[in-house]
Amino acid sequence: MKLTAQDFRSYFKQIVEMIEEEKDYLCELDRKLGDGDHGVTMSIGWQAVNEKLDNELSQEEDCAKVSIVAGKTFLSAVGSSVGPLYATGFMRGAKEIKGQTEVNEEDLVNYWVAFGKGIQERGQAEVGDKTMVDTLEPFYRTLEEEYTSSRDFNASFDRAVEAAKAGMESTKDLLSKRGRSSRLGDRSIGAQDPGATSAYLIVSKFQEYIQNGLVQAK
Amino acid sequence: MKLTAQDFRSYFKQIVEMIEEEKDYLCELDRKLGDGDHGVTMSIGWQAVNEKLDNELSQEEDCAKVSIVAGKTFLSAVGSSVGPLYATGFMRGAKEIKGQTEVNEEDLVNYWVAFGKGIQERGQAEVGDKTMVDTLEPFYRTLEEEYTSSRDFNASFDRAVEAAKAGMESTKDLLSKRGRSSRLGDRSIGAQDPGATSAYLIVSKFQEYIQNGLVQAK
Amino acid sequence: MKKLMNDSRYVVEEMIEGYVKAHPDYIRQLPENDRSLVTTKETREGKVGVLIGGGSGHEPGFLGYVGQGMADGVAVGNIFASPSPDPILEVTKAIDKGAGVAYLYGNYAGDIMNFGMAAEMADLEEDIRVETAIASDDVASAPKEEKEKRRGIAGEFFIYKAAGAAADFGYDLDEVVRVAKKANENTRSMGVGLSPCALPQTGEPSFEIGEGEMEIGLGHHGEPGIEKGPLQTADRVADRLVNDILEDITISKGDRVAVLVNGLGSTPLMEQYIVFRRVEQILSEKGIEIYRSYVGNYITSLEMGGLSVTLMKLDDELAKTIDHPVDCPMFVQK
Amino acid sequence: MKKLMNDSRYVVEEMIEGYVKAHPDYIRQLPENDRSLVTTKETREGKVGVLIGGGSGHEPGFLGYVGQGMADGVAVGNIFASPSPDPILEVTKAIDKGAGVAYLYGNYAGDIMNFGMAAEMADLEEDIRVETAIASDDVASAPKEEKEKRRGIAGEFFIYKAAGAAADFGYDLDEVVRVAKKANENTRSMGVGLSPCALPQTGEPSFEIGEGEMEIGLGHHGEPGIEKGPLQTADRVADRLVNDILEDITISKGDRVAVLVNGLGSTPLMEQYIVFRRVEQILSEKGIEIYRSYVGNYITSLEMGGLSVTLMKLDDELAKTIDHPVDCPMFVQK
Ligand SMILES: Nc1ncnc2c1ncn2[C@@H]1O[C@H](COP(=O)(O)OP(=O)(O)O)[C@@H](O)[C@H]1O
Ligand SMILES: Nc1ncnc2c1ncn2[C@@H]1O[C@H](COP(=O)(O)OP(=O)(O)O)[C@@H](O)[C@H]1O
Ligand SMILES: [Mg+2]
Ligand SMILES: [Mg+2]
Ligand SMILES: [Mg+2]
Ligand SMILES: [Mg+2]
Repeated sequence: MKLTAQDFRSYFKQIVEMIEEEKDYLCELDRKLGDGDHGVTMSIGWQAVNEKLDNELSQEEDCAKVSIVAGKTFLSAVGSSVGPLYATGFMRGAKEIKGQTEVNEEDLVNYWVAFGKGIQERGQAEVGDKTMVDTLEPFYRTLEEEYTSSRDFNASFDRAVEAAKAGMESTKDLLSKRGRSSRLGDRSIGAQDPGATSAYLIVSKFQEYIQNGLVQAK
Repeated sequence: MKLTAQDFRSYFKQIVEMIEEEKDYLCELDRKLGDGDHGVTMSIGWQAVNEKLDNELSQEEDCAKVSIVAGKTFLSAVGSSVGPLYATGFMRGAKEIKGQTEVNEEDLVNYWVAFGKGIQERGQAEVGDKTMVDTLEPFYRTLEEEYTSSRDFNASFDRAVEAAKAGMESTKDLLSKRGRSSRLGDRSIGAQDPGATSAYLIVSKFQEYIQNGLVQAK
Repeated sequence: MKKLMNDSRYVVEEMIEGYVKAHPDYIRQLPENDRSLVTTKETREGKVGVLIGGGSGHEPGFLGYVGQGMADGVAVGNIFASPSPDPILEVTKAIDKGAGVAYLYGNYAGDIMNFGMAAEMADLEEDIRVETAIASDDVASAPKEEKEKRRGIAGEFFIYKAAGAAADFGYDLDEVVRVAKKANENTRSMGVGLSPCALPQTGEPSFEIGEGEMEIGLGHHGEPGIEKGPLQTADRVADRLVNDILEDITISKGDRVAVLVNGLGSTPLMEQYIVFRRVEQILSEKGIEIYRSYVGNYITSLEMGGLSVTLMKLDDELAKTIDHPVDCPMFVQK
Repeated sequence: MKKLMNDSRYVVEEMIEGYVKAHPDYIRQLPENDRSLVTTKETREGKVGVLIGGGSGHEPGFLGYVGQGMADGVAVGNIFASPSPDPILEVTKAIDKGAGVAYLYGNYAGDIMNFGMAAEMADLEEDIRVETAIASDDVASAPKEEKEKRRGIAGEFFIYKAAGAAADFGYDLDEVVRVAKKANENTRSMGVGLSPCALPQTGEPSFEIGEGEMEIGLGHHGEPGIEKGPLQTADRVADRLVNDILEDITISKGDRVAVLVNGLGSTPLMEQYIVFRRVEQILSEKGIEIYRSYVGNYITSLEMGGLSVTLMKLDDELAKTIDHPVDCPMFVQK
């Protein structure tokens, strides 16, 4: 399997659509733990990305460029907590595929591992802090391990998304330690972290993309 | 029938009680037409009067003095529209019974006529303007006329209160021309004027007082 | 509606107590009457005293506007109720420095009677000359031909500002009142209500309004307006308010105005500035120059939702009064 | 909840547009980024630039505090969301006059990341020295031992005031930041929430609260507090807030404090002054001197109901910064 810049665009377009659908749900999660804006923020950010995809990026052939511009655009449009986090993710991922018009499966593993590690480095959160890192660390670790041993990208990505899901769900039972909800103490227990949820949505959307025969270049 | 200062005190005490009961109703009427405070204002004013009745006025034998202090106290405590209006009423009434420790029926007619005329002079309102004058002008006119011809105070007062009631009720169908509700135009039609209502309550309370054998000096 | 208060009977007393304690350098209560507040910076000998007042519940109106460049004293009424003549008279005595006192208040039956009685008493009992200017800026409250019947709403702020400056310039009483009346003549306001307030004593909403509704022309005590309808966009609301004002007073290309967008209590500044944005667009399209803008909660109605727009047409004299510095506890202008 | 707005997506843009149009003498938008606002009174050569910022929805915080004696520029985020590094960097470039720039903002994950990235970019790409002071005044948001984890709430106002004055005094960057950090060390706040606000985009109440309930320790974005309970009297609420503050910081007899009673949006000034009244009683019983008081909506949360109390313990240096005059569109002090 190989992906082109067009695939990145299509995948990002699907995130745009998904976020519009999940916006209210993400806000609701954030109202329980924080300031209630996570869905709004994600929507603002991805709408801005969408605009770039349709214009500046519409003819772009460099996969890395698409990811970099998406990250920067998202950051400019939203700021907030997730701006620097996701932007760093997409930019660090891009670094692994610099200048490439096509990326192969190994590249994609590197892309997603760098994505997760970048976010972790930016936010300095650890697993158990009740953030998106609870989704992303198990996700990228599983992906890396599984792919190293099996060399089967699709199967590895399935496992990684499963791990992401378990990580996301684990945030329900955690006490917040980072971000706006960290002062809630016991009252944070029982609510699923919004960022952990959006991170899961993003990686599982990629799974859907590569598995539903949507990929343009094989 | 003769009234002493003690009767004035008792009658005023009954107004105090009545206003507490009617407070919410008077506010509700005022919310429809004005700023919703008429019951609150009446309560503040009469509570202040009550305090004077229990203290400064408790041994006062001069009927006029009781009425004057009640009026002034009410005014100081409330300001508002009804402060000057009712205060003027009670003070002008008092002028008619200056220095008297007892008042007879003729005095009482003069008292109530001066009360009504005083309010009308202070507010410069006319019948039909949708104010307390719609209650008070028919009230004092009827009292004066009936008493002049019949010399029966109780019967005349009954008629006067009937006229007051009809006047009060007529405000429902009037367009506001004075006070806060005067800008409502058509929307004021259908709502009974709060001041017309409290004025009716005050005069009908007097009727009750003199007819229920409550009067102390006969 | 929830209130942070103690006994609802003493909200005004406790507010005043807090106010005086918070700004002891600015304001003091007269020993003669605790509803009489005057500036601590003694009114200058020979300066006209400027007296404002009205019901409580409009904070920062009116007690917040006592200080240098605005009022010398204020008489504070119960919530939405005119003060009685006593505190008005006491303030009058305290701020008269031989040049007389100008009374400024809104056009409400209660205020007219109470301030009127106080003015008579000042004349008869104290030999103090009092002249009065009554604010009647709310275009929604009576037709054009009956301007003198209109309510005073947020435009009162401009009238205080104009008269306060005039007094500070050293104008005599007639001149101060002339300027105040001119300010009133040149000032038009109109408001929109989105949600009611509640008196602390009753807790009942002052008016009823549906989830998606607004009330155009609402009075600033919750008096019903001229029209209830579906809530519109900020731009359409601004269009309506400015339009009704400009139909009422001729303001032409090249004229200068002072603009006040006044929040009624619970409407965020964000929304007020969004409305201002449109007001500015309309005026600049018409070539009307905005000389100075005020946006914020200047005269409120407890926690009412909504706002009003006020325009004051300026001549050179009024422009000068608008520029004059002010130093009050709740309003400072350099 | 009803809002006077046009398209909910553009509320921040339209607010800024209105704001800049309302106060053209005070504030201008940088051509490089429309979320970058700076004072029109050019920052003096050699003066440290003071940069503030954070999410919108807190008006007059933060954009209202740009002007003489306070901040030189502000980066404006979306509602309740940190600005991104771009507008921060642009403001930094515009207000650096060779003496570096002090970043002042509240302790939120988003702000720390975005301002942190901007500071790095200023250093690497622009060779501008940036130092940072982060406000963490909310005692309800973390235990005493972890003060650095606390949220910044209304106390940010004092920190801006202190740093703005220090910069105006001609202090160098390290000194300005030292003063800001000292102000933060000496400042404690705690709030109570009575009713929620709603984001324009969702219209949903930010938190749930029963008819007769209050939430002690609420964050100023609607973040849940430490305790929900029945609504108490103003005096009991003030007791609770001041008590928790005084358990957290030692303020002794004879010490001086600046006091801020800050309304969150829809709580009338009347109630704020009633609460101030009790705060003053408690402090004066303890022999603590109130050096200066501020009561009003200084840092809000859209139309949230409730307020907070802030005390800043003063030494001579901080007292001097509190006295320093300020001239901003939404806050003026003579
Ligand atoms: N330091 C951090 N590291 C990783 N993720 C974080 C960190 N701080 C916050 N987050 C994530 O950000 C999410 C909140 O995002 P959002 O609501 O958009 O921003 P904000 O908190 O600024 O309102 C949280 O649910 C959490 O997953
Ligand atoms: N000029 C007037 N003459 C007679 N009555 C008046 C006049 N103005 C107002 N009122 C009466 O006052 C009543 C309102 O009283 P209240 O609500 O206590 O005062 P406010 O109008 O100051 O809130 C009206 O219902 C009306 O009957
Ligand atoms: Mg959030
Ligand atoms: Mg009334
Ligand atoms: Mg009233
Ligand atoms: Mg946020």
